[in-house]
Amino acid sequence: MKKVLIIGAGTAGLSAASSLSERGISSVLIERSAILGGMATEFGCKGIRECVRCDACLARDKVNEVKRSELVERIKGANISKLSGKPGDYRITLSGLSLEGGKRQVRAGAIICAFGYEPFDAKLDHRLGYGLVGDVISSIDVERQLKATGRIVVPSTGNNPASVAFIQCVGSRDKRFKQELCSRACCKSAFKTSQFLKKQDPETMITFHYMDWRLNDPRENVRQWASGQNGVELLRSRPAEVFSGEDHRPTIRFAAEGDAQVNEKGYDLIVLSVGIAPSSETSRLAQVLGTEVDRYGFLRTIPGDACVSTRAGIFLAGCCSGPKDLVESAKDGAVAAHKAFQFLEAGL
Amino acid sequence: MKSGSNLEKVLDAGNFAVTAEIGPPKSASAESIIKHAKEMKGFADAFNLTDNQTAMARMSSIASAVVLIREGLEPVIQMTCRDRNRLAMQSDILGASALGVRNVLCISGDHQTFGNQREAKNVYDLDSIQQLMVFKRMRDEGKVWSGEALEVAPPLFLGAAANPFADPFEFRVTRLAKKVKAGADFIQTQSIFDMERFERWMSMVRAKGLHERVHILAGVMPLKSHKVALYLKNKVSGMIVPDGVIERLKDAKDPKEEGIQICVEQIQRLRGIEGVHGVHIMAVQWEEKVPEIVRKAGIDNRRRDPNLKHN
Amino acid sequence: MTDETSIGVLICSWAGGKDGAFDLQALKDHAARSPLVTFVAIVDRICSSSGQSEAVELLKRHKVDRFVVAACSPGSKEPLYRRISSLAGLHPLGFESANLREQCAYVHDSPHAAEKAKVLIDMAIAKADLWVPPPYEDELPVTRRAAIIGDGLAAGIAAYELAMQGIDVDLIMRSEGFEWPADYLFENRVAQHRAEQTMMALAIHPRVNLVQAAEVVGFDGVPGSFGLMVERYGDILPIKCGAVVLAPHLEVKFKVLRGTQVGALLSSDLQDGKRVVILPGATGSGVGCNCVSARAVRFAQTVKERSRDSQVMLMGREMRALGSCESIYEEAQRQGIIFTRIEQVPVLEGESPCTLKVMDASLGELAVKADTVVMETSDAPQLPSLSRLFGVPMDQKGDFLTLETRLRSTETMQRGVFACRVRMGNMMAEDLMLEAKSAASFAAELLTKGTMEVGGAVAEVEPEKCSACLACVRICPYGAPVIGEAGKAQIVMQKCQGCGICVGLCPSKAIAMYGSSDAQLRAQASVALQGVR
Amino acid sequence: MRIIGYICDHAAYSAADLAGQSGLRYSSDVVLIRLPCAGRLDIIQVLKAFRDGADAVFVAGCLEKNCHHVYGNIEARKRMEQAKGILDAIGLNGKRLEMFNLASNQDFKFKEIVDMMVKRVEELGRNPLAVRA
Amino acid sequence: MIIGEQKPFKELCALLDGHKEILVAGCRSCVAICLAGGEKEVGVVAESLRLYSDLNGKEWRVDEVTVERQCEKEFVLDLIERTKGKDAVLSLACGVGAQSVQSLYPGIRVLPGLNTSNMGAPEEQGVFVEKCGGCGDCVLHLTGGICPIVRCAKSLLNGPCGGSQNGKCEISPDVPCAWDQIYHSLERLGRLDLLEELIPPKNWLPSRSGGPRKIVRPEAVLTPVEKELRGAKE
Repeated sequence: MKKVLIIGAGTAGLSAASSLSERGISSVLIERSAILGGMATEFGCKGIRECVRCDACLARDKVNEVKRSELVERIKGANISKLSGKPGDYRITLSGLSLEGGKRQVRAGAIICAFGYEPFDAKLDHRLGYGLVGDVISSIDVERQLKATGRIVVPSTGNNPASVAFIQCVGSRDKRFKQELCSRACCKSAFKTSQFLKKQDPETMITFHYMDWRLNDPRENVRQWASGQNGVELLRSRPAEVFSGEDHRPTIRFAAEGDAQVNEKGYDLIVLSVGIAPSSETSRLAQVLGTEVDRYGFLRTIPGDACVSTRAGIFLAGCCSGPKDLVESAKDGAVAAHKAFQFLEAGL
Repeated sequence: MKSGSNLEKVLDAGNFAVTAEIGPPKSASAESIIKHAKEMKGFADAFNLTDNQTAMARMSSIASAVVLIREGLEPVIQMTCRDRNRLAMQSDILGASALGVRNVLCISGDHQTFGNQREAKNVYDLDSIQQLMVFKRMRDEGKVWSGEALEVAPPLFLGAAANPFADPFEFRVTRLAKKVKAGADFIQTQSIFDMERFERWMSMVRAKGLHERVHILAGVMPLKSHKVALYLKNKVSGMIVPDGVIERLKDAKDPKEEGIQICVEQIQRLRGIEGVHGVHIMAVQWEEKVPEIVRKAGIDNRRRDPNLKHN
Repeated sequence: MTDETSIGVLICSWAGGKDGAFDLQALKDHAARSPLVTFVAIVDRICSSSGQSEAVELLKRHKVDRFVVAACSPGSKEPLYRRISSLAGLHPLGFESANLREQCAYVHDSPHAAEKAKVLIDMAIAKADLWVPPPYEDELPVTRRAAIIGDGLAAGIAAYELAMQGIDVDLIMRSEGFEWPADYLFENRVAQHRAEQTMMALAIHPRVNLVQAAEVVGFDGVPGSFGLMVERYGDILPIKCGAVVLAPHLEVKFKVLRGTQVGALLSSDLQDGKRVVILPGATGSGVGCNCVSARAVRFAQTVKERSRDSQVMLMGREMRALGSCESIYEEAQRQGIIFTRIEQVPVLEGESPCTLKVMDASLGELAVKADTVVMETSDAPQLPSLSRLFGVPMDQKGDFLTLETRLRSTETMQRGVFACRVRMGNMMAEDLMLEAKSAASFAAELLTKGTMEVGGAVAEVEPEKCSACLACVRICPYGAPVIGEAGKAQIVMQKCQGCGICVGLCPSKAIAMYGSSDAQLRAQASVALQGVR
Repeated sequence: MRIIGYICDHAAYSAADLAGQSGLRYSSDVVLIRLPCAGRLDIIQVLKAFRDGADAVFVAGCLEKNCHHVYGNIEARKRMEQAKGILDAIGLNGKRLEMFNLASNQDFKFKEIVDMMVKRVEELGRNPLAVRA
Repeated sequence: MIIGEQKPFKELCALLDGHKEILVAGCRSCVAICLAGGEKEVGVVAESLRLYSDLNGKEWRVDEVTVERQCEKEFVLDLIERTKGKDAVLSLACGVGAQSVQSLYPGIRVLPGLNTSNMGAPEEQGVFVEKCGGCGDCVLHLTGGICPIVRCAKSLLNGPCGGSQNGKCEISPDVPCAWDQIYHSLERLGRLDLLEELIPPKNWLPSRSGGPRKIVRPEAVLTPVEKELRGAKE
């Protein structure tokens, strides 16, 4: 049965689909929502004249790539409800309003899970005042602003912020919320976003409250960049609290590394860089598909065998198996496709 | 005796020679030359007359020289390769010599783009070394370059410039050797501020024994202010002015006074260097200070003491 | 109208969107008025299977040699139109499209949209009229063989992945054997074990041909069929392949600055030098300052595990443990490995035991005593020479420059040449393996398909006009133009990716481009501007 | 009014499509011509368009450093700068020609570009050649 | 190769003022390579002129053509048709090309669209540097393969003047000192000894000083007899 079912049309799923069709393998790409592209379609470009490699546009490019392929059947507004059959010949039951009778059967030799992640819900960390204190927004809100208007503004005023604080690792490296892992992508996105802010308005003051800088690309150097700009401040600190300070400015209470006393600092805008949390679908799908979930709540990959799940014929791509950024997810998708292909060809 | 000029005599007698520079005026009147002549008479053995210095049209050096002769001073005419082809050079030399000019300094000349007539076409038919070769043949063989005989050969004391501060440094002594070989009897150097480098150069000169084949007159220039010093350092190619000098001028109460002082010290130090047979003072637009410098440097009475040799 | 061209116009019933922004009939009549057009038809949903067959049928019946599709954006539909074209027995690229939906109906108010739609169709017709059949081969056979170049893990994994896909692989290594995975720092011990197994399996895999102690000295041919010259024990052996994977070995070394040798450090009975300090490499980390990589942590752990009573300290400005590496970091802390955040590179004083003067981020100046000090270093020595030989440029950090802009981060500007970026951050062995797999998978895409598409919208030199000025040779990002025997430029079709940069640059106007010739661009503009002047 | 927009087949075309899909509206006086890459365009094409009476011409390519063809967009910018100079010399305001960079997901920016050029023509007035007709 | 650059557009317009039927003529040789007068530049200039004419009511009719080598009679003669009815040819070739056009079409005014600058080479894409002065008496063997005649601002033959500093010429810090380059070239070649030789005054006869230069290759020139036997070919 030389057909692959791909769950999720995000960056990873799309790149898996296009990679398979390049190999002449047809695939069924099912997407829960009504649009292809996944999370990244909500992300905004952070370049003005020059690209800063935020990769937000690449999801759309992938969508176009997949749309061109005649080997990819795209089913939107559908989800997996049942799996039967055996590796090499799975039978999957889809359900969803978009399908006639709300149901549909699909046969596939292999399955690629690429249903992605959910951004950490900043509300869970009450101290940071998300939804409680005005002009405290999440990195995802920023992305949506950018995507829709090409600008980043203070919600309450609609003006460019004169000062912005980024609080990193919100819902990352944090046991309290079972979010022990580093989310890999937030340093990058915060860095790019601040680059944009500086282009939008060079006067904007930017402060980072961070633990460690973890950009994966050696070409990207936050400290060097920061020292080259005026009004960019790097504070290694984990803020204790965000509250509404004088004239209702969002204010951070924190103790910076190297000085004992507690400081308070108000900003026009506070951005919470939210981490990558397992999709709420994970456990359900794991059950349906008969694959395992790891201690961090992501689907388990076989160590040293990227993209290979604990069940034969089921492969994993993108953030459903752990935090990744866009480029890594795309890479993952291609590898998963490759693995699925091997499986179908050689029955591995 | 090649030319019988005063400068030649002084140098051959082994005395420490002094030459000074006079810039001809941008004028049809010789007044300023006469003025300088009166001020400086007796304070130098010969006086250089620049040739369209920094590529600006001025009274010709030969005409200026004649004025000096009338005033009883001995001129050194400078002649650039920029403004004359070989014909003009040879005819001017014949004319100058007929008018009593004996000393000539052969130089390439500043590029015309420095001057106030940048769009002028330069000549550079010869370079300064070829110019020496031509004049040497005129004097020694009584022939123009092409080989045609002259009725009377011009008695000339041939000079050339040397710049120890230009690059490539290693080549600078070779270039001096070429000039000597081409016929230079005396050398006037670029203004010296960086003593170390000059001494390094001199030691290389001595190593080649050139100091015995040519008279080297070390160039000095009194500075009016640290601004002038900075200008020379940054704007004039082929000049090195150590920060020490600039600092001294900057900190001085009376910079002009300090400038003179520095110049005097330099002369005294230069006298001590083996192979330096004299100094060439370039007091650009400050000629009136030459007597003071000479006096302070204690070289005003050199010529009265036949025993002292080049020191 | 150029003679013998005959154009058909197909208007999709949904051209104006489902709810039809404009009167298709009017549009049809308008198009029909063009003297260039042989027939015009409104096709019911041209992308539907019935629509497709109707289109094919129409094109056949009217014996046209090219056509215009007025429908939604061609962006995603072109493969479809190609098929229609071929099925109708025409050149697969014998069509032009008018984007009446996304760039007309959806963005203008209906009366205007209707008017503009006419212009867009006229433009497409004018362009189609000037269309010249391009050289095109959509299934050029590709040598189904891959050459993997490099020693070590990345090369090994890439080779293995391709072999497992039924592709014959030549693995060309400088060394006599692999750098076994033991030399690498794995995030996960099981992963290490599996990697070792893989490498062993590789050595005896029927589809893998190990070319050891060999140096690649020549690279020629065109995408699809490359030729490598490999020097081995003095003689040259040629290797043919359809894809090349560059996977230079990444050397991760812990350089001893003070005290015992690394070997001794890792031996179970570390006698003296029990106070061990591990410094991060001077460069190599994304954050630019020296940061403790998961690799260093792994190394620290190994030391600690070999001799429990040793005191191991990691110094750095950042503690870098991406994704699941976080666990290593915690594990290490549990094991009692000390992490010190320092602001500048520490100053070493004295021999073993020595003192490190460090600026601790929170405690200020510290003097740390140590018997042994090692520094993490990483390098890929083979990378520059590969970059030169295969014309894959390097970025400013000395890693391969790849086509990240297309989310295919292991594809290079040289079609058919894939590269593992081994110097991205401080890569753990797992990262290397993933990179290798991704390179392998892109190579596999090309080779399993067994064919590649060449030609189409490519540039072509008119030799008699060429001045051999080299402008195209210098500018082309893909190295497609070369100066041929005739002393004139010629463009290697397999390499040309149809950007047209050379066309716009050529001072002798000697380069023409299929699909967007000067004449075609000109025609579109003048139609668009008809009656304006 | 007539404005010609030469747009690259990658970011720009895709952004234009997205503008349509997300229902943004812009002037129908703007006509788009698709290029394989902004780097394909040469000055002559632009000059001819103006001679035919175009009130303005713009070129849209990928963001710099993100060109699908590595640096075609930068090549295009250099050429358009030269063309602006020529237009000024000719006495046709160089502001009538502009080069833009955008990303494939910037539908709003595509609209902004078009609106900006329309506004610019309103400010500068029609191309004299067009008006004469 | 010969390097030239276009005259400013305004100057071209001034040159053409008063003419009606204009032919812009380019050359596929040197000037194409130095991006001054190839077919593309011809197109740009012609189109710009048309636009200018339309905007300013000049009523110019501008035609364009590019020949293989404008310095060669045979190629220029191919223009016979294209020049019919023209009252001006704007030559985007070097001065040589412009002259050969004029000599073959004495009835038409030939206007120089280019300023012919020098004999040089492309240093990189878009950068052209003067390398040879065509002095007719080459000395490269003495100067480490670097021409002192044009690459030294003063054409010195016996070494650098006093203005050479840090490898730069006294006229500008952007101009390398040719003699500094010569010195290091000879140093690399191990032939610094060549610099010790006095180079006597140069013979400028083979250069411009000898008046217009002409090189005749007797073995190539057709003898009167050959010409007679060949018969008239016009």
